[in-house]
Amino acid sequence: MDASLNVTLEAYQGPLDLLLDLIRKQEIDIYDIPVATITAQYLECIQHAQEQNIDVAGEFIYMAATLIYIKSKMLLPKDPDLPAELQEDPRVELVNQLLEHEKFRNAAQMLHEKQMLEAAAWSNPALQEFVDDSGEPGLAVGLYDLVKTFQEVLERARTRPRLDIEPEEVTTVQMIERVRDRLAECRGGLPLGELFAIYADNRRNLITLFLVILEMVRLQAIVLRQKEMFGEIFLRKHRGFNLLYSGPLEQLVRETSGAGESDEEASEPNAPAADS
Amino acid sequence: MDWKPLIEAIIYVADEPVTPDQITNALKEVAGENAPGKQEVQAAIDALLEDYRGEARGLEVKQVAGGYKMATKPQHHEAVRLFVKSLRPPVKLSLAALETLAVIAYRQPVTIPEIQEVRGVNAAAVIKTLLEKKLITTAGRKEVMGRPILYRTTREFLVQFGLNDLSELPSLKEFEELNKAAQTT
Amino acid sequence: MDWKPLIEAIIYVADEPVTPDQITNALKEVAGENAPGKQEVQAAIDALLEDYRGEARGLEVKQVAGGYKMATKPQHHEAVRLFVKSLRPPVKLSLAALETLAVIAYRQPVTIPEIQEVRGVNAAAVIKTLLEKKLITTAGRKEVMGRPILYRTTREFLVQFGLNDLSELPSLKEFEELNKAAQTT
Repeated sequence: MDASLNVTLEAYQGPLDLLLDLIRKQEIDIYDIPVATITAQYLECIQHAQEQNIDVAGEFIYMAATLIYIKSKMLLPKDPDLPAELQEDPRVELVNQLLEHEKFRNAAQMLHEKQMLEAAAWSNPALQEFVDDSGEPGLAVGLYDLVKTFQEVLERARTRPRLDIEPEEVTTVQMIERVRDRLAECRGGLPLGELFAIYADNRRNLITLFLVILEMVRLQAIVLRQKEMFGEIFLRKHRGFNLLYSGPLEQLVRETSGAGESDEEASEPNAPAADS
Repeated sequence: MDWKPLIEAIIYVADEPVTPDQITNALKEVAGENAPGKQEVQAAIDALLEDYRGEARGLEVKQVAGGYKMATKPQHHEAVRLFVKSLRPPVKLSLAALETLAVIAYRQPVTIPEIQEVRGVNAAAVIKTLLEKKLITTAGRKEVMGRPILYRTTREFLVQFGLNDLSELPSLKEFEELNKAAQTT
Repeated sequence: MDWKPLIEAIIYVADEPVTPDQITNALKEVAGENAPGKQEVQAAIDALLEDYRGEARGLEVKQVAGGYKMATKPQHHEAVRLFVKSLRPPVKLSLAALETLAVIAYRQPVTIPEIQEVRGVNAAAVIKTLLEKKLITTAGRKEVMGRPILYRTTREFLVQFGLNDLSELPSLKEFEELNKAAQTT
């Protein structure tokens, strides 16, 4: 290869880049590429890279094959029956691709310049002085964030150590505390279904939760409301709600009912049986 | 040379009031020997203040704590506040909310326990936020124990994320390919 | 009434380019019946732009992404940089990323296979970078086999590159002529 070309493969984005550079540096007419010469130079570049143990990407090899294919096609005799203007030039497709690529290479250069110019200007909005901090902190997100986040969640779920523990069995008192605290945080009504979704994670807890809700109704700590038939049932605080905070819950439950059958702490030998 | 434009740019950009000394030093670094002396700087600052005085300008340069600072004129504060309020804020979601939304989007219809299974944390509070922002809605109940409520994304969700329908959600496989390609290069 | 001072204050305060519509609406809230119409607002904006033009000012009001934005004039960059400690690092993009961005900007909405055709190399890794920098976003799917995702540039792209809208991009034809000119010289 012409030593003055001095082309190293790493400097190129891809085969089109390399090819374009070979053509432009030698001031070759792009519409009349001497395919044999260019192919030889191109192959030499790749060979040179391989000698230096540089991984040559598949795209470069593919382009080499394309060039050799074009070269061989050009050696074929022309169809004598076809008029000259209908003779297909095997180089046309590659030339169009090169020209297209060059346009975008120039466009990239233009974008680079615009960006440099833009980066040279500073903005200092005084917005902060006028924003009240009522908005919750958060991120402005787009679709890409959504997908990426889901991927991260799945990845975390995959790598999360799994502890296979027996399902937690919640006592009546603990269950009352949970329902009470959840309801306390809640301004309006709490959908019953949500409570079951969260706390009834096994059959035993399902029964405990059910009994606890009945118990709380009986204590007039809550009321249950259903707006329409088969509609969602809502829990709401009732006048006895504060009673739930007034003292140890064991006392309250024991005095009033025997729902404590699943309540190990409360079921001491002398505790009243569940026959009230 | 007229130093006023440069001084204007410096005062505009600074978050804190800028003292004449700071300006003089900065100009020394930029202009070297040709830099203006302290008096020259002060004269330029005074001229700048004069430019901003008067009803024709919505901004002012004021002297605060021994330095100079740019600000909107007090008489426009009310209007500016109204403008800032009217800006439509972008979709703001906490990371927890975004995670939950992502799980719902890809697994819908889905129940709270199922979401928690994937995320490993309680999701109930975040569900409420997403319901309020109308990004998700209920979709009946799942016929399993406790008949938990099912959730799905809404039309508003599609609008906010620029989707025509759910089939336009990129598949995880498609994004994995982007990730893989990014790692190998 | 002269609305220019108020408009100046609003543009100064906003962290995103402000559109004439936003300004008109904000003034409606402030002034009610006396508020200026759209044309009057535009005239005031134009007068404001004129005020900021010329060497005597260190700041400029420019039209970006369909709105107006205040910034220092680029020629004061060095001096200003000395002053700002927390440098907002400009988005640095590789040549590969810029080329891919150029293809997307001119051919949008466009799929990855289509981008690769022009660039002759795999574009997936670069797409990921551009998505992360929010310079591009997805734009549905193309209704061809495999329903590949379409990509387009964002408003952030316009802001980062100081473009008012996509029509401000020089036509590809101009680049062709550039090539021809380079060849003949």
